[in-house]
Amino acid sequence: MLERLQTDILILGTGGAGLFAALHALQADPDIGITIASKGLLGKSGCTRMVQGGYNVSLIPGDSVERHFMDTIEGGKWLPDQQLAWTLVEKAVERVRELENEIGCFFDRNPDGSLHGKAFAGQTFDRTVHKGDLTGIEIINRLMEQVWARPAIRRLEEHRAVALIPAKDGASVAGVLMIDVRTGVFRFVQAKAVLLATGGGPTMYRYHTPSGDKSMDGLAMALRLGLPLRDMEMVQFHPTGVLAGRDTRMTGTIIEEGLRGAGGYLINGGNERFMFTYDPRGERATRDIVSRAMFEEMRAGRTTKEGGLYISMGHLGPEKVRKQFKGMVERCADCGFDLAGGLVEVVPTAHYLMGGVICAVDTSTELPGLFVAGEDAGGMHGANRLGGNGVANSTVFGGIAGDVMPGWIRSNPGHRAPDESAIEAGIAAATHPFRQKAGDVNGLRERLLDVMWDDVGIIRTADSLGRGLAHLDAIDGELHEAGIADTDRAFNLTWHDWLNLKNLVATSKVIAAAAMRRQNSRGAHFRTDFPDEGDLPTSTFTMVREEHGKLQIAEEPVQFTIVKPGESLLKSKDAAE
Amino acid sequence: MTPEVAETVEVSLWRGREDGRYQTFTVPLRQSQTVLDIVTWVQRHADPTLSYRFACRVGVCGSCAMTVNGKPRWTCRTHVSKVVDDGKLEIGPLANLPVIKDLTADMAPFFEKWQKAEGRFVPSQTRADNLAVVSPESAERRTADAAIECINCGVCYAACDTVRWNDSYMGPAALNRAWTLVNDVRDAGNRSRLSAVASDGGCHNCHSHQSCEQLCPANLNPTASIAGLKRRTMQAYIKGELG
Amino acid sequence: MTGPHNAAYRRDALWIFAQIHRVSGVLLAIFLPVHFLALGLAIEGEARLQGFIAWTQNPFVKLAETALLFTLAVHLLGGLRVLVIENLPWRPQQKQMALGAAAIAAVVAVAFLLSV
Amino acid sequence: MNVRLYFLQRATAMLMVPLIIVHVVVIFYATRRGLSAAEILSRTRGSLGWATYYSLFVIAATVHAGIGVRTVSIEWGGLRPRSADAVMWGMGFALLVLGLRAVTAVVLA
Ligand SMILES: Cc1cc2nc3c(=O)[nH]c(=O)nc-3n(C[C@H](O)[C@H](O)[C@H](O)COP(=O)(O)OP(=O)(O)OC[C@H]3O[C@@H](n4cnc5c(N)ncnc54)[C@H](O)[C@@H]3O)c2cc1C
Ligand code: HEM
Ligand code: SF4
Ligand code: F3S
Ligand code: FES
Repeated sequence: MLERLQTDILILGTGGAGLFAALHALQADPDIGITIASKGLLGKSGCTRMVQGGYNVSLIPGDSVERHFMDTIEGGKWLPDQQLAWTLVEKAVERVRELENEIGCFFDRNPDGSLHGKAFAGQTFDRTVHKGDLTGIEIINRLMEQVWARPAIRRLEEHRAVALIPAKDGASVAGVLMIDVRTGVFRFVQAKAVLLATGGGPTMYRYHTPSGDKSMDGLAMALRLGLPLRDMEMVQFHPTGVLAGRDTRMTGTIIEEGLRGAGGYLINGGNERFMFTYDPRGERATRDIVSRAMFEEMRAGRTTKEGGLYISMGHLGPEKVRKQFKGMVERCADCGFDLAGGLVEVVPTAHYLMGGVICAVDTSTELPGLFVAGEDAGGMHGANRLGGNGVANSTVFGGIAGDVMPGWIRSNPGHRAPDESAIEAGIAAATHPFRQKAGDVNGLRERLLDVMWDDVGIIRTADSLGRGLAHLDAIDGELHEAGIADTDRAFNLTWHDWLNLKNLVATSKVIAAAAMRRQNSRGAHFRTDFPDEGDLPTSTFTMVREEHGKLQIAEEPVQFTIVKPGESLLKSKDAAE
Repeated sequence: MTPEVAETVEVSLWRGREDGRYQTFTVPLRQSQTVLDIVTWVQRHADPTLSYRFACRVGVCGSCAMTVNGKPRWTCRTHVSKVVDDGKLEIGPLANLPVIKDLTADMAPFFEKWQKAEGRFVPSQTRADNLAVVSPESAERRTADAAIECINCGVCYAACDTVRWNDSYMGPAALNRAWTLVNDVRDAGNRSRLSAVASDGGCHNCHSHQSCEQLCPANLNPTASIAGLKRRTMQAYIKGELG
Repeated sequence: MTGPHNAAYRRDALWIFAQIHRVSGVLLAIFLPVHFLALGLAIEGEARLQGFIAWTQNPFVKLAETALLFTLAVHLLGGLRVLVIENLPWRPQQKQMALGAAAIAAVVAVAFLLSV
Repeated sequence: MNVRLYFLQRATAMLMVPLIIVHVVVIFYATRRGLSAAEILSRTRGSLGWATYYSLFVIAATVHAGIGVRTVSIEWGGLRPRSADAVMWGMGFALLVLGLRAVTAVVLA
């Protein structure tokens, strides 16, 4: 059964990008029909809500947009698209003012009442604006309230997009095929413009931080439509995720970096501190170095019984730890660990995907009518994302998409007839498992998690990547055979697990292929067979697209339109900090 | 010390819509295991059709609340040993909301009431302006801060008898949010907000049962926030400021 | 109870006290008109009122009256709890307050019972 | 329940606190010496002070209990607000009439 709906603008995702797009589109044209859809509940799914650290913006006296820009470019190892990065840092200023003054976020202040900025790794200025350590809740709750307050914005909660549907002539997008999760019914939403803001989400790794609803759906859909993805080898790992053992959802979620900063020890299964054998800064080394060192320890088998390592805070005095890291101590206690006085098992954990759909500064993509923003979009961060640039990215570009789409519709009026065969194919693909013999979807997920962790993870080589790609093909094949009983499609999580896996496998292949292609080590991408960063002035980024079911990989030169390697926008006086 | 736990736990899960029934499963216990893990285990290993909702899995999204052995809880942050009773768990959807299926409740009424309480910021400035200077030590800011970290999980709403008894009652979370806005010096909507929370479904229905305050997983105190609203609206009423 | 929501939660001191407050209010609301009716008998003369009062010396009636005074005391103190929460700054010792109030109510009622 | 009803209910509750304490003390005092009609009436008959005192109490109790019963009939009785209003007025009317009659009786008798 297929139900049909029509709207002017369809937004996929209710994170920072999606919610901002809806509000801005309505501001740009109060008469336009806007529909916002989310795989989970509005504003309650996705990662923007999970932001702890905060939001990078150059709003604090002494800082500058140029400085924020240079930090972003250097953090991204000269791979970011400079126009996108510039837009990000420049617009962030206006966006934070908007968040405070119009949306209602109430960020933390200095004692004198001015905005407080905290230090965040990799930046030369303390510019991270925050609300305690639950910044994401403040941002999303306020955005969500504003969207709920505007009934003109139609909400499709628990609606999962399964395919972007092109127009009959293939020249533009015509709408999106969705599953109403609550009923299991298919719904085609025809739209003049579509925003892809499903937030990426590298959850194909054994240990990962993002929200459980994210499974790279947006990127997988874009890939199937033939759109190019860039920087897909760039997966950021966070050094300390909780390890709570088998069958636990909390495994992989973040243990605050501040713990290491405050003097916490990382300890291996043999009860030894090991970080100093890798870096003179010990536990205080940067995220990528700590993650790699931990991975090495684990690979060498010096692990805890669950296969991880320990973080230990007790030597700082349990009372002090309990006070300073109250939230973290409580969280650990809820999964049975005593962070203040005992040992907590930790592992590095996949956190953020720098790669995404290629887009212009106005968020438009190669396909007319399709726009992309937030973690689904690629190019802003290059090889590494600064902590605090993630939520800036989604809110800045989500807002831009909302500004731009009404205008685009005005110059491209009218709904376009969808390619009906694409709708049928989409339904056939999504219902495929119902026609197969019952299979072991969970077993396949476990295998995927392991393959990506072991072979396409923190440390890569041509061998491991080759092995990974072969495994991924095998898993894909078996998944295709793995069936689900077609008893009740309403809120059928196992069906959605299958669909999630399908998308995760498809994008995992892209990650592996891009990683194979990049023969150097930059930022989040590290290859033991090519440990050097390569020549900066001739830097390239990877670009992958799917053609006739095969991945095509290209390397594109980075355009240094604003600043070249070796140069800086800061006068040397400023650059010296 | 973690107490010695049995190897398995008997779990009764609500199945179906409003007119469903409880179904029992035997689930292996693990050392680090939350109620959400139990439910997940059932879906993955015992009955693939089981429906439930979660997202963040660390207590920030407020998607995973369910009724666990009679009390509403955030399941992703509730360790099994904390709630298991005599080797048993009974898990149902959140109370005071329509059931969608199995363990999922429809949260729309909860958010509609959030809007009825005018739980949304009304700007007094625009993005062109600088940020307001607000001392972190001011009484208003501290009052707002004390109540702001709500994850809209609906636990308090499900725990409140007044919500159960009175359809029109806005409930603790919505009123708690309204209270933070009343204390937000930047907000321009308080005249109409105070009238809204002083109207028929508003703060005056609260009997200070304090179930909200006792069960809120974020350790907020809606009872105190509502009491604040009662006082503030009363002052406004006496001064004739309510529309 | 069947149904998806087994409403077995919140049966602690605070909750029970709130329910007692309500029940006592309703009981008072039922009793008060009766009480007024009795006093109203005075219109018909001192003798009728005296007859009525004599009847109240019956131990059963006395017990009932004691119960009602107890009810009034409970309701008053429960009401004070609500008024305190609503009007004074937040205090964490709610439970103790509720139990204390219940104890005072009991003392008042017992004192009454002993004194008559 | 809205702010007006709330205000009236809480204000009358606060008012009744001293009134009831006085009343209870008087009952103690009275019953100590054995309750008799003559005794009650000798105290109240013709006293403007007691007349005011009891009238105030009757009015406060009327308002307070009327609103209280309204709330309970909605929350426990499942009544619509409109029907609950009727209960409130009915209750109020009964209390007021019976109460003022009693006051008249003990004061004028
Ligand atoms: C634990 C954690 C901490 C973080 N901390 C920080 C930080 O301190 N600072 C910072 O800048 N960044 C941080 N980030 C990164 C930041 O959260 C993200 O970069 C950013 O919020 C992404 O926003 P988004 O709008 O693109 O996607 P999200 O907020 O992830 O939203 C995605 C939305 O799309 C929906 N969706 C997904 N698939 C579908 C589908 N198929 N159909 C329909 N809807 C779909 C989801 O349900 C969700 O509503 C953190 C991330 C995590 C996980
Ligand atoms: C000193 C005297 C009294 C005080 C301090 C007092 C206080 C209160 C308060 C604060 C409430 C509101 C409770 C809530 O909303 O949860 C209430 C309710 C009520 N009161 Fe009283 N009251 C007093 C006397 C009386 C008397 C004499 C009667 C009866 C005639 C009465 C009948 C009721 C009723 C029926 C309710 C409604 C119960 C409810 O809403 O739960 N009260 N009282
Ligand atoms: S007040 Fe507490 S219990 Fe209620 S919705 Fe907010 S976080 Fe949940
Ligand atoms: S439980 Fe309900 S009655 Fe009031 S104090 Fe909380 S809202
Ligand atoms: S899953 Fe987000 S709060 Fe439990």
